[in-house]
Amino acid sequence: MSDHIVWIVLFPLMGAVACALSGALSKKLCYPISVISMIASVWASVHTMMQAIESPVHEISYILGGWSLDLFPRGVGIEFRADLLGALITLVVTGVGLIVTLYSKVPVQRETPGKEPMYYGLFLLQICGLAGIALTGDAFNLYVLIEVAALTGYGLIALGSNRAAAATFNYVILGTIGASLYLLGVGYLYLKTGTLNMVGIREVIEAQSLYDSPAMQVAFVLVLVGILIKMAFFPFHAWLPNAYCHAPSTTSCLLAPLVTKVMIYVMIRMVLTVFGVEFSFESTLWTEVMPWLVAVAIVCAAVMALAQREIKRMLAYLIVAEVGYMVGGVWIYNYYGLIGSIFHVISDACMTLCLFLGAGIILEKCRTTHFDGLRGLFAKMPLTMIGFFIGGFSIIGLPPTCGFFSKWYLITGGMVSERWEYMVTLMFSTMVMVVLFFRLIERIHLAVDESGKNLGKGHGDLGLTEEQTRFDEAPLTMLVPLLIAASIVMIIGVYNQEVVDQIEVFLRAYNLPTGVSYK
Amino acid sequence: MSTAAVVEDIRPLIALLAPWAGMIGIIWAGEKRPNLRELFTFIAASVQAAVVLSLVPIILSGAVVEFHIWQIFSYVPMLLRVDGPGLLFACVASLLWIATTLYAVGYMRGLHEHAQTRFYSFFALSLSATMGVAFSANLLTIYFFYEMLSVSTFPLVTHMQDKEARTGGRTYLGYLLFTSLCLLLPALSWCYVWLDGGHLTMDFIEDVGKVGHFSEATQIVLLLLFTFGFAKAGIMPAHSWLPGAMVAPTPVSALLHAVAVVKVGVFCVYRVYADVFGAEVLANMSGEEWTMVIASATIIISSLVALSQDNLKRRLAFSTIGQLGYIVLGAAIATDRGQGGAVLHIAMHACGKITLFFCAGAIFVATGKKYVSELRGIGRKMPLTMGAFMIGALSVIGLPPLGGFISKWYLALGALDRDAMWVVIVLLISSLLNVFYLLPVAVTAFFRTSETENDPSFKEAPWSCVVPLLLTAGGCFLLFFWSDVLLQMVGLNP
Amino acid sequence: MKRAAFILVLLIGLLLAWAAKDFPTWGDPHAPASSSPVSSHFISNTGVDTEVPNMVTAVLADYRGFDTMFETVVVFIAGLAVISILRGGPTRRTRDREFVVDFEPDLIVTNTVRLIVPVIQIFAFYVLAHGHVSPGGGFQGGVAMGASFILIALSWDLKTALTRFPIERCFTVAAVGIVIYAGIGLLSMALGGEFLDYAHLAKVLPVSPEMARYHAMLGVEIGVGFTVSAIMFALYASLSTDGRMQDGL
Amino acid sequence: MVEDGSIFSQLLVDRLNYFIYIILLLIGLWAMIAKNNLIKKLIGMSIFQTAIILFYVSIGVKEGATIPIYLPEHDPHGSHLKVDVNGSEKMLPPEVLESSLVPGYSNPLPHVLMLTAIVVGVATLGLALSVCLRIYRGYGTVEEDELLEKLEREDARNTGRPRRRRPRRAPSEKAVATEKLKSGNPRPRQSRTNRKGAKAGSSEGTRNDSTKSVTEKRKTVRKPRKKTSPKPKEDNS
Repeated sequence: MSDHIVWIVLFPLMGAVACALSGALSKKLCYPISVISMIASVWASVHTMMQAIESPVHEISYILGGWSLDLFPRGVGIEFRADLLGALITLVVTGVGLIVTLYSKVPVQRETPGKEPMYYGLFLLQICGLAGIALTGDAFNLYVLIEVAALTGYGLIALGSNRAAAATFNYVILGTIGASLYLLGVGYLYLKTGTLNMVGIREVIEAQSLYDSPAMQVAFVLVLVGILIKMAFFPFHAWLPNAYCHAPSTTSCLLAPLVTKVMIYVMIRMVLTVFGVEFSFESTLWTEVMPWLVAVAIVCAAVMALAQREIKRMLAYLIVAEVGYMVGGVWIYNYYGLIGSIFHVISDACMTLCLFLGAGIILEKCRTTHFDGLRGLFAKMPLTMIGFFIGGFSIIGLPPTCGFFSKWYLITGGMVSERWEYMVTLMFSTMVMVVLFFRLIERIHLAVDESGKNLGKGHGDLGLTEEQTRFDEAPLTMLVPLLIAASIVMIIGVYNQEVVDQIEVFLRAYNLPTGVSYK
Repeated sequence: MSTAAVVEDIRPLIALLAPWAGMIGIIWAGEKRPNLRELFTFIAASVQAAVVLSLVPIILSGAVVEFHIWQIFSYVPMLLRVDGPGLLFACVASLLWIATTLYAVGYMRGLHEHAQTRFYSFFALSLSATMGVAFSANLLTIYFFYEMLSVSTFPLVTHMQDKEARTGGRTYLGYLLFTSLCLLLPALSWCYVWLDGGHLTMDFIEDVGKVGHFSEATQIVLLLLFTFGFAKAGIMPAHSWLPGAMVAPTPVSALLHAVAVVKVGVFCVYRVYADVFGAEVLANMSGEEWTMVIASATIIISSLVALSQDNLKRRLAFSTIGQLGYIVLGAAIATDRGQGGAVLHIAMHACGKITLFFCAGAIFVATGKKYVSELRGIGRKMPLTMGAFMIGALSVIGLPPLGGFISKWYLALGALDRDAMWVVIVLLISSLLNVFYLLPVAVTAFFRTSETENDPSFKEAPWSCVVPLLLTAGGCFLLFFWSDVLLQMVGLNP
Repeated sequence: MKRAAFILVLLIGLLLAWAAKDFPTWGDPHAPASSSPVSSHFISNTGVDTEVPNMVTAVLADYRGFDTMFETVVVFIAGLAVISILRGGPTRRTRDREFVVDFEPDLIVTNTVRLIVPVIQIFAFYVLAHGHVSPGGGFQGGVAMGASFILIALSWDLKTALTRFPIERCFTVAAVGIVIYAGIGLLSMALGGEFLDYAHLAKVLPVSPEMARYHAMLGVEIGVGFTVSAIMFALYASLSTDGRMQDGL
Repeated sequence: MVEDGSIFSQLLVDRLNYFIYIILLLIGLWAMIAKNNLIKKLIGMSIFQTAIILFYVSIGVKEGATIPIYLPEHDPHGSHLKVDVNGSEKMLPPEVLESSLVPGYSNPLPHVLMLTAIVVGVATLGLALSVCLRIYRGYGTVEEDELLEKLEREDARNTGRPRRRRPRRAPSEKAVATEKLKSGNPRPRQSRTNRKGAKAGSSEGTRNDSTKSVTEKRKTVRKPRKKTSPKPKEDNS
């Protein structure tokens, strides 16, 4: 049976309910419950992935409620569809979720004492929502799941300090606008096609050739803008840096790698599956306009990242820049760009996870993530720093981390489409990231301070106190997830071909231009 | 070459992994057991050198050794292949690593340096990356090891951890990562995608000259991207990281910035010229002379700059830039003898220049002096060191019976094969400039009298510093007399 | 800033108006949405599939039951989030008094409410249970039920209401609601169907598959009602007291 | 595209529902973007969502159709007892509604969708209100400009820099003076005299690094107090 696909969502859901119920008994139960339900969810998503690979059409369809799909256009029941893309993203979501769950024990106790049941409840529901987004085949169900993810996100962020609550308000407003625009767009789609099933909508668009209909064009704009707001694409990014920066550290570890990436997945899904390649790329002006917007977005986000003096805030702007990469990868409109975009979704989730876990550990041990607090941390926490740097190298795009390979495909895509503006900004932001991370490395390894002065006498004397150089690693529940994440970054890099193969199988179903030389 | 017999062998991988194993041992031994730690370095270096040397007979018999590690992309494997030029480079690097290790022990202990464990670990890592470059069989593989080398040498360059080190490290990484990420990566991606008939592996044997299918303009752009992209080759204007990197401890300057890192750069450039574009394509390219002009300009300008440097290590650094120009020039000449001469020059210059760096370091350890003007009369106190310096200088200048002569001879022959008389003139002028900036150092040391002649602190450096430099100075002679083996390795008949 | 916002809003309006030109006219029975096979299927087959006369209920709880489950989860999330956002944390001392209302419960009001509340609650059950044949259902019933508790809190004070329905119990009840919903889905899965495929419940219920759907929908609606009523009250209780659960309105 | 009269008839007569929804949507959007009070923003959000709900529900309307609940004659449940042709009553299984009867019922799907959307809207509103309360608790205001000002001040004060002072080399005389000032008044914002001292210090020509950074920080703290209106676009959550 292909029941696994629905278990992916159900395990976290049941875990969340169990956490809420167990709060009355003992707050200590929440952590093990969360871990167990996440392990089960990962197990289910691995199974789903295997089934999707093995199935002849490379996708699994599961109609909730057992309704038939015979109708044209389909759409009577709600469908869960795991094609290879959805299965991959689900695997990423649950995997990242599991790692963050493992990590959460110490910081949750410290940052939100007494609220563990609610925290873990929201936390698991967040993963549930995100995994559901990756799996659902119904445009309206997607809206509901987006709201599940969004509301849990608001809650998880606002749980922290008053400052976090203030940051959340913007997120609520912008997030609601984004989701509502998406809902409106789906309404337009429904109005014109009469179904809500994603494949059904495309079937109708193709059958009735609705390519030039103004309503469909506006529906596309609404859906796209809604998703762009939710993914913090540059002009709409205002909610992201503050929200991620002031959120409790576990929250930012979960949200930062997943939320924006899953939204990019939604965009790819909308572009390819719902509207179809012909509508999205060839009957709108977006293909011409978007790469330029992306170029502006990447440059602005990168420059803003340069101005930050705090790790979490810097990383938040990096995410905005990375969102630009991925959106650009889609809109340069070719086979390689899309491979790069999808692969970057996966690899960026892993490396952002790595960086945020590292930042969380720094916050836990040093009580600050400001650059000035990092002097000579390498002596104190070498393993953490190695994990953090692996994430950083991956963001820069050094082989053999996974960041290199996704960047490789993005660059290739840009070349094939001759989108030089995208290429140049990609290079520019790569250099910005080199600066960002080697600036951190200077702080951490060379122990220089803001003014560039070395406070010690040189020759090994870095002006650090005994306390600062004593080996003092984070607790194992935090360190091990970080190292797992770092090794995943490397493993995905080394075995990138296994992942790319699946993406290629997925993309071959769509008629994408492949450039000059593709066989 | 494409008909050469292929031998599957794991030995290249062993040469690659020996430093990793050594690094684990080094970290395990740590600061508390320095002797054990340095023993591990020795063992790793010796194993590497032994493995590399054991490959020599196979290569001399005309075969190549291959080892497939993993598949980078479905269409590009990470393939190790040992051929003549690669093996020559590997031999030089691994043998000189042994000498450098010996030297480093004396140097680091003599100066009571901090964080020696880190130093030895990353040193080993760099050598692994160097082996990887030497043994790479295609462009992407070479790129991987190239980047690994950039990152793993950063802690070595910034070893002093002070402001100067920070500046040096910034320049170093800034240049290397900018060029490799912004110039090299697009060029690579261009090569892999835009070749007609699907993906190529850009293999150094199978796909030589396939870039000839591009338009002329594209070819020139690619050639320039590669030439400047491999910024480790120090072609002007992408050279200024090298003098900056001289803040590193002398063993690092010696091995990495005279042998491993810069030679990796020129070796990559050589691979691009000889095994990606190939002599045929280059000969038919109309804009190709410009690369020769750039290389020549680099040679002359850097020699002139070297004349004005008073800091001995900086002077040597600019000398290195000039000598790297020779190699790029040789590769760009695109004749068999020119390119052979380029590879030979990697070995010859390495041996000579490392001697000079060792001497500079030995002087610093013994007397604390860094500037040429301070060296008056030092030759009488440190005759062995300065004698070796003399030999090294003469080898770099290119006088027989020292190694440097052979390579310059073949470079000149290659230029004549192409009827490029002006290249020969450039070579002559630059040799003359070499004389002007290297010999005065020795002359000052031996023939000028110092004001502080009776300073008792002037003595020879510790034996572990002196022995390696004597060995490498001897190596300069040996390279001259064994040049026929080397010539055979690079595929030239003596 | 405001002018820019105004222009932006106007532009969006123009865009939407331009799109509206392409829409079918109001009430057009041949509009794609109204005439689509999906919609016709709901109208013509609900009776056969589920025997529920109210198509909205059938579509809500059965055809699109998965949406509704997550909708319930959204309500649950709102409760969790509001409580956890407001609970604890430093309060502004000077403003504490704003929430304190000093009054005696009014005799007339309390007595009227005493009479009304049972009626409201019975009506809530009616709305919930009768949702199959008339407008109504779990959400509506749940909201009415929650309103009855809010009415108690308004006429006496929050403490009185909280003694009848403590905030911890709110969460238990809300969670139980979801457990009921998901449990029915899981049960149908355990009986060999797909998730939320109620027809398979006929294997354990002494009715036909169609009636099994009918009854399962009732169960599902009850679950929704649990969650909604509990969370509505919990929302009111925490929002009106700034999370301190005392001295509220 | 825009002939005389046609735009009116198209928008205001044939598609009045869409016209109204657009107006409502714009009102809501305007309130969300331009209103200064957070609660008003939330009201705008509600209007915005209501507009969308109106849009959806109006999709479901069919002319001449009744609500999507089976009329008694079509009721599948309860009235299975049907009179046969022969006059005998029989239990009949429910039947598929004839296609000619389908236009008689309005489309149930938009109603279902909007039930969900309403609930989501309520949940969002509740959550947003709690966030507002939390903001009010922390900052004592729900006016956006005041809030931004306070947030900016807080961020300037609380840059996340580690608090511990590093050992310095022998400080110059002026640095010592400012150190004294600082130790007397640990927080610059609390005391007026301290700020004056810092100002005096800043007017002098030569300063030590530490003095400079301190005065600069105070300046940034001071700025927003002078005027009430500056509204930074960036960083305004």
